[in-house]
Amino acid sequence: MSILIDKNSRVIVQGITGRDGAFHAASMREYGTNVVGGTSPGKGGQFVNGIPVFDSVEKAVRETGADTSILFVPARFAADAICEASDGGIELVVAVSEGVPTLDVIKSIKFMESGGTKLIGPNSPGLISPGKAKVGILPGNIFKEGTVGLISRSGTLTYEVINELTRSGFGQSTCIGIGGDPVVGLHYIELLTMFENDPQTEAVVLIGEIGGDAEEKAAEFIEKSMTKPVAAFIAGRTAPPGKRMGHAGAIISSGSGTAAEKIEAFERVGVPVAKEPEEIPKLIGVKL
Amino acid sequence: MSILIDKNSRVIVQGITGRDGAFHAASMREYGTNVVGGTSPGKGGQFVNGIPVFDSVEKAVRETGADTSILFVPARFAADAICEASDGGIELVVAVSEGVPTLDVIKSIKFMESGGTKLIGPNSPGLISPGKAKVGILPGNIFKEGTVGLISRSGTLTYEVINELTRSGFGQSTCIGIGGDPVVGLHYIELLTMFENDPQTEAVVLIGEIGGDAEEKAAEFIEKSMTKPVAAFIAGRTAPPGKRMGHAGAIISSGSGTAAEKIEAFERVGVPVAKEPEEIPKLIGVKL
Amino acid sequence: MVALFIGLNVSRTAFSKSVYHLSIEYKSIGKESAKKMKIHEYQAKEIFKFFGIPIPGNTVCATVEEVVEAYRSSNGLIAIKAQVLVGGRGKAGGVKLAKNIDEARDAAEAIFGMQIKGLTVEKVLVYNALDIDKEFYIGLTNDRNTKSVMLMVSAEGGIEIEQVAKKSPEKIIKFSIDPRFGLMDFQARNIALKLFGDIKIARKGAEILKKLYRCYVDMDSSLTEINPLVLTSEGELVALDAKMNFDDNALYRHPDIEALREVTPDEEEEIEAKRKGLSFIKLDGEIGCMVNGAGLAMATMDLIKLYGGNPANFLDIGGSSNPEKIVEAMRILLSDDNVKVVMINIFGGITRCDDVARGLLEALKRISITVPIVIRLTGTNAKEGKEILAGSDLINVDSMGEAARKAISLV
Amino acid sequence: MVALFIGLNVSRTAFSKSVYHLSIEYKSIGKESAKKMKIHEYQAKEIFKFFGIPIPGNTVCATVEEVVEAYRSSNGLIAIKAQVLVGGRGKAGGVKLAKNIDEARDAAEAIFGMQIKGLTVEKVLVYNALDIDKEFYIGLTNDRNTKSVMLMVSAEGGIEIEQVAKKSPEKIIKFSIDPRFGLMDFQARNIALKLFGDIKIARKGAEILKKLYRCYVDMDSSLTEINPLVLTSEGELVALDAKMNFDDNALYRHPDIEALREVTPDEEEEIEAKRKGLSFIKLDGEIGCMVNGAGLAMATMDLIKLYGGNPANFLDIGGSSNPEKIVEAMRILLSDDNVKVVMINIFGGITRCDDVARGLLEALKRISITVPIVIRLTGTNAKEGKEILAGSDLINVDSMGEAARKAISLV
Repeated sequence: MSILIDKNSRVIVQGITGRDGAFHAASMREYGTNVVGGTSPGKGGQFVNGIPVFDSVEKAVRETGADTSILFVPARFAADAICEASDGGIELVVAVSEGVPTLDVIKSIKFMESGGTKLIGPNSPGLISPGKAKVGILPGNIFKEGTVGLISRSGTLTYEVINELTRSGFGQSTCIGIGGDPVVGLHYIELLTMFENDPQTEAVVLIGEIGGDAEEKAAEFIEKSMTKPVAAFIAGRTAPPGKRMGHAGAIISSGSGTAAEKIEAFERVGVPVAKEPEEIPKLIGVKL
Repeated sequence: MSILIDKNSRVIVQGITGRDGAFHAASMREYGTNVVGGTSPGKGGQFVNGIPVFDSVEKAVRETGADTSILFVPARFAADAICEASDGGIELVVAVSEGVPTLDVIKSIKFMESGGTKLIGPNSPGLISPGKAKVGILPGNIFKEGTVGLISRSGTLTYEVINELTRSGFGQSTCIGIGGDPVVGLHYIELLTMFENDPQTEAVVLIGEIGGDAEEKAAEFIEKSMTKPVAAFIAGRTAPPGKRMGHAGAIISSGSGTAAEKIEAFERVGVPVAKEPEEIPKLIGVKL
Repeated sequence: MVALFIGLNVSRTAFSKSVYHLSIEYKSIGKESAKKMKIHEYQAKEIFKFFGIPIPGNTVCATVEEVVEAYRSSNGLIAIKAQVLVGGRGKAGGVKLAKNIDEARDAAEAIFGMQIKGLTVEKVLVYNALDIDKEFYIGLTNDRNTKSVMLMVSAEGGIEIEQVAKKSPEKIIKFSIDPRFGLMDFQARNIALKLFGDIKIARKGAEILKKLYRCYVDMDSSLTEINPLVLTSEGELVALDAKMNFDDNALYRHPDIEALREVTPDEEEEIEAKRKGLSFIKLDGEIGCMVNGAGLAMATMDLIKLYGGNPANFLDIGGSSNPEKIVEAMRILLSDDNVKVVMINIFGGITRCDDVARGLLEALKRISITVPIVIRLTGTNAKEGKEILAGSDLINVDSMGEAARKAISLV
Repeated sequence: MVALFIGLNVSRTAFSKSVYHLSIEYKSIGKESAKKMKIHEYQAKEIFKFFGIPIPGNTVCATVEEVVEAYRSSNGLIAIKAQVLVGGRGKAGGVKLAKNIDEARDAAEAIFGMQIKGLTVEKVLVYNALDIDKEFYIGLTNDRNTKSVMLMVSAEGGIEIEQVAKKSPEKIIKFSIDPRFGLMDFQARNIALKLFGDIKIARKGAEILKKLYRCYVDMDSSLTEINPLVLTSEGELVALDAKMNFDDNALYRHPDIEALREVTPDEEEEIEAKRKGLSFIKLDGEIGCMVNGAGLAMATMDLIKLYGGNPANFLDIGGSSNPEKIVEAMRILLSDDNVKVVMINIFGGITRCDDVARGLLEALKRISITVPIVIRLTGTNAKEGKEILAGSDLINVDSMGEAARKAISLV
């Protein structure tokens, strides 16, 4: 099993003729991902590393039966590319692009809603179901197939944690970087639900950061709806207080976004929180 | 049975404190319609002819369990009132207002889509399920409960036809004026489907007009999907050619919108078309 | 600082030499089209320009001398187009090219004062002719079936677009736009790629499509067309013609558009009637009609024709029953000398028959009426109405069929 | 004709006498807030004005004489507010009232040159004080949970709004706005009715809510607040304060807002670093950190603290592995004299360890480095990286825990 992607995922790369698009298309294919095509308006008919290029997502889906796409397009075109993917029939869109205006992200998420398309990102390193498929820029070699699901707001910190898991013998079912932007697609709760329903996954690691109250909301959800064990790590325990952000941020959140509050929320519902990445394998609650 | 409204419909009047709203609220109640309330921002708590007034549709629905609303608000506020009704949980909105900008109508229809609300109008005289309920401005006394469903783009012409039906002994299940504007909510096909599925309805009368190709589309639909007999009447057989309307209108329609084309489309699929209103009772295809 | 918040750019205009185009007539019918306000090509181009859609120069001239002057600042070949609020300008000789001053003067002299469908040409539009590679069609209109704004484009633009629509509908791309998102970048690009093929031209075309949609929506248009949009030999796309109609119901949001309204002589009566809450269209028969409701009014005309008569007009008194309106309706109706008999067909609903009757009595008092009047009153307060009219000369009948037959017999 | 297409009206401003208000501080944390550009109150009010949101007068003064002049054209009681890009102006004495020229002069002299959180007051905003009946709070921000723009309003506006949010959250109305439709009339009206009670004031309030949302979206704001929105004794609603932050990612669409950027001395280093693709925040410890990725950088700081050390900075070199960037990062890091040891923690992914190693060698060549450097390299091309650094003085370790412990031992 695994969630969101596996060996059957048919992946296209939006912006495949760009430097990053071409590089990661090849890298994903090397990992074993079924990369069936790419898009670049006006370059339909060309090939990039042997992968066929189409003018539009619609055409790419029609010709290749793609169900998953990953974007390597400049930030200011990313929201439109997300909408194109959704409109073209893609079921899962992974947006790596960094620096997408938040209101654009909000609009594209609303656009996707009617089509039922799922979004990972933007500003996400993507996701990987080890041994099956990688749709993202994560370094495939540190992952190992197994039973731990992982959800993270972070990039390299995720690799650090994965490294500790793999070193300790804990393989992973699927690992997802949800993206660090103020508004992103799939978040903790949607992904926790999927892991709860995934037979391969036996435990989940959640990597959070200071800011917002998503971790607190995840803790509430875990208490109510998760039967599988969850362990957490929060980055930013010692981060300095940031800049003034007005009253609105405080009013909208249940807390102030500090690590202490998040840790407290997790511990209150029985989710152990690691003090350092090394500690995580000890806390995940399943035996090897 | 009947379609869309019956004795159980719980109706509110949006704009009940206005002259038309107050008058027709009383007139509908007199007919037997279950008028449970009305709205007028800032006038919540008042009563109009004994009917309670609420500040918003949301409140009205919460307090009265309304599921149907009829608008008597000025044209420029009508689209917003339609959206408010949909957002407030109303299932059927009847817009009598004339002169609503078309792009406002388009937007409000898109807004309603997600909520699943149905719209009749704008620029509609409303609808009536004789003997059960009237939500509109139609003169109740000419109708008679029975088995003929009626759909019309017209107002007084409908009365003329109803009068002929009633005089000839054909009662009606439900009669709907869909409204004469360029874009309206429920149209022929949606309503034909409902009549096809309504046990009370045995035959349908469709009253069309020149312009557009809705009648042609209805004819196609009848051929494919209707088992119940349908008879039609088209107003404007001898209307003079109108003003130049650009190529777009011609391109968008399958035909040129003439009565001759519409009549031909109906007759081709076996729907008899009356030459004058008097003829309709003879054509409806069911026995008394 | 404020200047930046006005998010619209005025685009560059493209000038160059070449061919102009003619545009054919299309007749529509029915009551809806009457509700769509039209403006001149040069006015539509002014709006296009504001929304950043490339147009050729837009010099409007009102005299021959102004045209000659415009020629002098041209690049040597100009198009001169009559500006009247009807189509068929090309066919009527209202569009001409000029490649020197004498030709410019001759053309201007020929066009000014020309009658096109009863309208006198008072203004012409002059611009440098363009060197055209290809002509495209772009149109936007509200669509009843999809309940949305429909974008239509074709690579077979120009005068034959309707033939294309009939004979090769697959050559016209139709795209329904979701008003919640507008025409999105990828949609515009994908449509433009299909239309223009080349990605460089498609990118320019996509910009035009997006701007045209924005223009359509922001201006509450009911029809916006570019036919043709031309691809010049320099690879630029230019709106060679421009057509915009507006949703009358939304004109309250656009007072400056409303201010552009020009009433043709034919329309004056209709406009006057509209001001009084009446919907009036003059025809050429002998039976003056007065009916409540547009559908019933059309059905009444149909019935008259069916029985062999000829209606003199379409006159819908609408839904209210102000007696004063009835007086006005009678006045307008009888101002036509062709009218030999009047047929009144009222089905009372909102309109009360007694109000109509009172209005008629008042009209009989105030206007000298020499033709017979056949009246059919039914519905709300019909009995009261008939009683009011009991002592008058009006010929009372019971059904619309009877009314039509009686009226025809009295012509 | 063109003027009409600019669909925004500038509203009237309301003047009158009275009380001003103070606004409290709120400290936020984390990396997101650093990405939100701020502007001055008077600039936000200028934008409000453009969008038709009523503000009190907006006279900006840069000298005491200008303030005195502003007093002379006032109605006798003015508010003088320091314009600095931090909160807590009231508490710091940066907001004063004046009811005669002497008071105006004294207040201006006191405020100009005042230091508020390290910033010197160079401008003040002067307006006629208002006679206030009631204070409301209105805020808009992007919401992670609902993935939408959230409108928050409260009848308990003013300085205590956050206490209200904590103690009586039911007194704050939160409303998630669907970007496809914006804040619709009925929504704005229903929210305003709950907030203001009276329908007349609610209608004015609904207009302000709609305009504020339009302003928020059109300007790509990330936070827009009016606190307080005041109801004057004349029944007018006026935005007494104005706060706008902007989404840095969208500033390319708003060059005029970008042009308003003022860099505080504290931020200069951060901005300089950002220009080079680095994310840098200065702290006050002794261990200089260089990490790739913000999350890992935070985790590294946490680890140093956990083991009893003190980080000197947050430095994220991001995802690329340009060796030149590494040289710059070392330069910025070592410009802090407090730094006694450098800890480098790299988990190669996109970042290649060999590139980092090459950059470090280059830095060692170009910069005179006297402090010890502990380095942990793992991930993509770690082996190659370690080989490149084999001959150097850098202290190579295998895990981030080990790196932290080693660095602390060397302070």
